[in-house]
Amino acid sequence: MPGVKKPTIAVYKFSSCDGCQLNILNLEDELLDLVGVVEIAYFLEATRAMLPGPYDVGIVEGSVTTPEEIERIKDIRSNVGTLIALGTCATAGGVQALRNFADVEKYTDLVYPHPEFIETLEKSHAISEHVHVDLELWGCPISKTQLLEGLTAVLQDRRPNLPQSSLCQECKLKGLPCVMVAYGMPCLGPITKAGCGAICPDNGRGCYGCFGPFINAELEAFVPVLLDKQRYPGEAVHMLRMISGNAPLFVEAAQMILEQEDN
Amino acid sequence: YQTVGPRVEHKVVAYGEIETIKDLPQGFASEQEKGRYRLVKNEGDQYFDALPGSQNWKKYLYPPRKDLFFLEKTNRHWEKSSAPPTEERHALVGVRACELAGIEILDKVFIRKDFTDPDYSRSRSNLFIVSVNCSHPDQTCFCSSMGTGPECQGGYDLNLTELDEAFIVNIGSDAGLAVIQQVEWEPASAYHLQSAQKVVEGAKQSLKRGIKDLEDVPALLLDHLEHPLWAEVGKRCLSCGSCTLVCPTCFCWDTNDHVYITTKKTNRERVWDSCFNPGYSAQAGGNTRPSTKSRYRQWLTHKFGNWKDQFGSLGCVGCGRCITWCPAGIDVTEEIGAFQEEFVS
Amino acid sequence: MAKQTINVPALARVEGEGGLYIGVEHGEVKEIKVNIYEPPRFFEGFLQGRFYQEVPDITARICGICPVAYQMSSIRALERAFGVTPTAEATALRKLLYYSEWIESHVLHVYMLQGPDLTGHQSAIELAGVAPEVVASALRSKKIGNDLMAAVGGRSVHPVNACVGGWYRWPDQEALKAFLPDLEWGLEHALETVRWAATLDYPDFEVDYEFVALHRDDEYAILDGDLLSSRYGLIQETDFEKHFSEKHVQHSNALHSNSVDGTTYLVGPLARLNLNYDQLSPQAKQAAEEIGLELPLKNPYKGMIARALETVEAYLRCIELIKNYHPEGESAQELLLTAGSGSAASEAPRGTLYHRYQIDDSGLVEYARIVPPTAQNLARMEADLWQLAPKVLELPHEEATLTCEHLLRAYDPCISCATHFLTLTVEEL
Amino acid sequence: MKPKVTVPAIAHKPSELLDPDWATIVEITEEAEGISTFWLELDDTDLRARYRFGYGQFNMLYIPGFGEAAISISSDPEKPERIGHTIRFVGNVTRAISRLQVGDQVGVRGPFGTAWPIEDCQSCDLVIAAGGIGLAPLRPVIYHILNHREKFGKVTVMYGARTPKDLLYVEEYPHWEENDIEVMVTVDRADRDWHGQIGVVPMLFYRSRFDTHKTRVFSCGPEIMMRFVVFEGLARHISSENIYLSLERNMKCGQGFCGHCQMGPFFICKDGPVYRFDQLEPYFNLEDL
Ligand SMILES: Cc1cc2nc3c(=O)[nH]c(=O)nc-3n(C[C@H](O)[C@H](O)[C@H](O)COP(=O)(O)OP(=O)(O)OC[C@H]3O[C@@H](n4cnc5c(N)ncnc54)[C@H](O)[C@@H]3O)c2cc1C
Ligand code: SF4
Ligand code: SF4
Ligand code: SF4
Repeated sequence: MPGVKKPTIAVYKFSSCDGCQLNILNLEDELLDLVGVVEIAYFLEATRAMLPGPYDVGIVEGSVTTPEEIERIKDIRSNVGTLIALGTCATAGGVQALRNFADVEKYTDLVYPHPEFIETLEKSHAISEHVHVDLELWGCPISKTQLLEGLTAVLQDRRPNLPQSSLCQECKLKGLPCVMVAYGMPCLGPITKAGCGAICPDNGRGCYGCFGPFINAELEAFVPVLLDKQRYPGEAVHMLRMISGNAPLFVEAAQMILEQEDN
Repeated sequence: YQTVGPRVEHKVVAYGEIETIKDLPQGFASEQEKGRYRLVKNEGDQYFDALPGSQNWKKYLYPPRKDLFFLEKTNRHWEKSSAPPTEERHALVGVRACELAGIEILDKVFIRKDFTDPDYSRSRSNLFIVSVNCSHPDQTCFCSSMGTGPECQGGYDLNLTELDEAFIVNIGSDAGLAVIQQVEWEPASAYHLQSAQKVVEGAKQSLKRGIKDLEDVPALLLDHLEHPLWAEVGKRCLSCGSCTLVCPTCFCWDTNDHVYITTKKTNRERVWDSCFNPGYSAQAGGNTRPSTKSRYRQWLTHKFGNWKDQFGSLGCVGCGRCITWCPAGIDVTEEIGAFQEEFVS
Repeated sequence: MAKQTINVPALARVEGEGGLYIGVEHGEVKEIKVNIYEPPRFFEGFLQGRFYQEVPDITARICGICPVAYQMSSIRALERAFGVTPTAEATALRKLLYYSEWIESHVLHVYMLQGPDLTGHQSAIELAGVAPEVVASALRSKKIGNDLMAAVGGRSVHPVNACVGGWYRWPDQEALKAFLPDLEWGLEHALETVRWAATLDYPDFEVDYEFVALHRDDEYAILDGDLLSSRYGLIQETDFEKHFSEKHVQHSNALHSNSVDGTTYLVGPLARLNLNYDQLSPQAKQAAEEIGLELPLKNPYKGMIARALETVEAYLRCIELIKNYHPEGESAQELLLTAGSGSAASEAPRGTLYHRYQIDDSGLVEYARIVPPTAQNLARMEADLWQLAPKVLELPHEEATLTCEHLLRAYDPCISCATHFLTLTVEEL
Repeated sequence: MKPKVTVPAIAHKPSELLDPDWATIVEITEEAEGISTFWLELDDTDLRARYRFGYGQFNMLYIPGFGEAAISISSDPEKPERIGHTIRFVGNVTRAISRLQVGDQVGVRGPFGTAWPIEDCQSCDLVIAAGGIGLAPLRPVIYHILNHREKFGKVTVMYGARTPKDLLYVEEYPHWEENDIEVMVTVDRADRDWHGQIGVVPMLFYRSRFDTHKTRVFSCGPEIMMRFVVFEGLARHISSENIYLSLERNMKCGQGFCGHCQMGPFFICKDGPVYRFDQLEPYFNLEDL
């Protein structure tokens, strides 16, 4: 669709920390070129000017955690051509999905003196649990290069080529020693998708999976390897239930460990 | 020459630029087992006791990433500018016997009658190799059964054998000779030669792992491509690709097309790939190698089977990296052993 | 011109989801609400039962613009719980990471969030159409802050290298030294920004604030220090909760903080500048003198100038910290797991950020308390609006609305942080 | 391991690693739903004059910003200055090509791979069994037969596609028939005005007689179809050395470097794509090889 009219981009914020949206503004080298090829029609954090919809591309950061947000995401879906779920909050519910594994009522009284003011969902949902998502950009925060690749692919009307290998590939491309092999540390690398540049292993610590599950993650083979490297009871489940804790494959892996521990 | 050699980085022996002998991992030894590598201080002050970690010399000949060419669009035509050719001349210090064999195998892959990779052949001809005979092979090494070590037989400019207080130097080429002539040296005494021989013998004896009847292995594997043993190892493998990415002889690569947001600038990049990656065999009709079992089978049957048909020798040099650096502790010699147990004995 | 209600359902150029409502009847301001409808995420809830070393990674996710602030406050509070004092080298590196976050956050605010209000544009992008080189150099300065954070912490948003006890790994000395030329350029750009900010046409509005900020005698406080209030003087950092309490206001998702005597107070760059001016580096003070800065600076809109000066300070300190960076020995200390509790505050770009944790004897979090800067400023923002609104209602409606919005933007509110996150349920009064 | 019978590669032009030559689209023929033939002429006139390709060889077509795709040459090897590529629009590169017009540039590398041994099949009977886009790499063989009809015996084209709208080169069938080439066409799913055969290509074997020793079978299409074509051929005692298939695999270089196209010992791009079936026999029916 590289037609004459510049495609319109709308950026929406749901329940999130704003770090992925900020990474749009962190495209310092490309921002001025970006606004040359696309029309930023709605981006509350960057501009007060709001053009009316519908928009060609809707970028949604954050997860769905309130009844109001369920309505809002459906409305957005009907108002945009391509819907991009930006960041692991949008693609898997984010760190706030940790509530999904606990009783949310307990949280509300704990933190707020007037809990009755609170109206929130039992769980933190990924955008794709409510509407069809055209492109998922995982990561907490997203990788700027993947965002550019996603937008460029929309401009060129092609499937974006995002890294699909396990994080271990990125570790090896950088010549890094595997932290599991060299330091005996637990690392989610083998079941996590590449994309961050293996910055945790590069800093001598295990990956905690913020780019979400590797498409060919072999859980039966991986769980014993992870448990073998565990440094305190429950570390493996903690690592799995972290940023991408609500992603189905990570939920399943954590379940496998808990069931093993029960019997 | 840019001198590169072993140095301690991130608590393992990596290969990087070295200026003086002080950069070498002196007084270190390495302990390797399946899925485990540790660098330990030891009392000795040997320079080459510690064996390399996951890195290998391949990155100087066939780098993990390489820009191929750049394009910029003016009206309807693309102007192409090639990436600057690699001009660096590397002097590799501390090349192990198995690594020499690894380089020779890569030569057969990248320098061929029908086509030659220009960058590889340029970097290769710019190499000055100072190899070293291994004095303390680790548990995961099996170079002797692959006929590649622990003693360097040739293909080096200079070869070292490290004794307690001296290095025995074998000259492998005129270039090597020219270098040695600029250094004080003395002819090796009989005693020196004898202790060098003892070092090499000692290394040979200490090799634990190995593969018996190597010449029967290709047929053994290729005649049983549907055996349940493949499914069994497929259940233990993570499909993470670390084995292929640490292996000194793996050569598969993929291309990335980077496009600038204006869609008016693009460049092609070549990057290491692995037969364990999901997109490796993707096709319109579906993936031709969808399961981890099929991918592990491709890895093992290529290294220890089809490689011989394609390039005239097996694809493994017995360096043991894939055994050490496999997070799941899967060992190629044991997997082959399982087939031998099933069919040979 | 009949004075009408000002209603801004969604505030632009602020971080997070918030709205502004000023109810006007018969020309009188009846009601003012800064509506925070950012959904709640219950951080203090799910921190319970987590291992202490996970806290910096989890709390970073409270705010994408100032994750380092959350990591530093949580790390120092936890180190206090274990009775561990960080090494000088580890502390210096923490300040380097923190100052680079100030650079990134302040340059973002000055040029892209509040700047457009003062140059009469809807956004920095629109400003770029008119003055591309201004925006281009602002982006370059912001990039230096981001790249330096990545070099020290692995990435700029949610860095991965800082840990309780020090650092997972010492960053490479050469890689940091390579930043010095950029930092010299950035310093010049920051000085230029101070001069530019001084020339801008700010609304004429002053408030008698109680300023609160961390204070140290030997440096412009960022990582630690004692609490200093312009009204109550020095307060022990660990007495934060005795002095400031949070009350839960019906229309807001964030808890409103105020002083123990019920009055409201201000944290952030304006507060820091007024309280810690003497601790600024000489060159920063000289820049202030050159623009004829007079303290106390009580105009919230002029927080821009405070941020510009703090960017100068940040660049100066980054240059100095990199030049003295000589890592040796272990990057992190071994911690013995002992039950305990600890609290600490640090100066996030937007103001004082307070954390308290209770740890059991196997290192798991029993209790977590987090008081973000914007929560502390919310009550103060509404108080400012009560003072501002009557004056601006004389202006045409659009201009009045913009001036009020501009005031909230001047606070650089970080609403995602402030709210610990609740949903707004508005009841008709 | 049985000796590999390599079919000679013709006019293989070595070039820098993945360095394309530029060609311009001179004509576009819509063939079927989502399939068109793009006629290219190499910009470098000297290269255009020297360029040759074999029956069934392929080029790597490069679209800047999208990548490369292996596409067979579907035009007449005896008219090599105009290179025809019949392309089905499935992914990034092919859909990018679908948006190009006459006058636009395409990067070309090649030709690569082995060719159908048509010149060794004089006085043989020929069965050309193709499925879907698989007819594209076989059309050069048909051109050869048309140019030298007298050299060949009975020639049967068995061609199938999903629906009538997907059939390739329909307007050329009468010309083929005029030159004594029996054209048998079938579809998986018919539409209202389809009166022809319905069913799979291998089923067409039942409507023909074969002189087993003189018959050569050339087949290209989905692997499941080729498997049954081989089955029907062997069942009629056509030897596996007289059956040739053209295979498809993920390809990134076309020169046996990138490793992606391996099947057993073969680099499909270099040792294939055209194989004599006896070479493939040990590997062809193995799952996920
Ligand atoms: C020897 C040979 C000759 C050929 N001749 C022709 C011909 O004459 N005409 C013709 O039309 N085609 C031909 N093909 C097929 C053509 O090469 C493929 O269809 C090619 O993939 C098209 O490239 P593309 O970029 O359009 O598709 P791609 O973008 O590569 O995608 C192709 C398919 O693979 C899937 N895919 C690709 N990458 C991934 C990934 N990483 N993860 C998941 N799925 C993925 C896509 O979903 C799609 O279904 C030939 C192939 C070979 C090997
Ligand atoms: S450190 Fe983690 S990501 Fe890197 S190779 Fe090891 S397991 Fe894989
Ligand atoms: S297969 Fe394993 S042992 Fe053989 S060369 Fe490769 S990494 Fe070394
Ligand atoms: S064998 Fe080991 S290193 Fe190789 S892919 Fe499987 S788990 Fe990874």
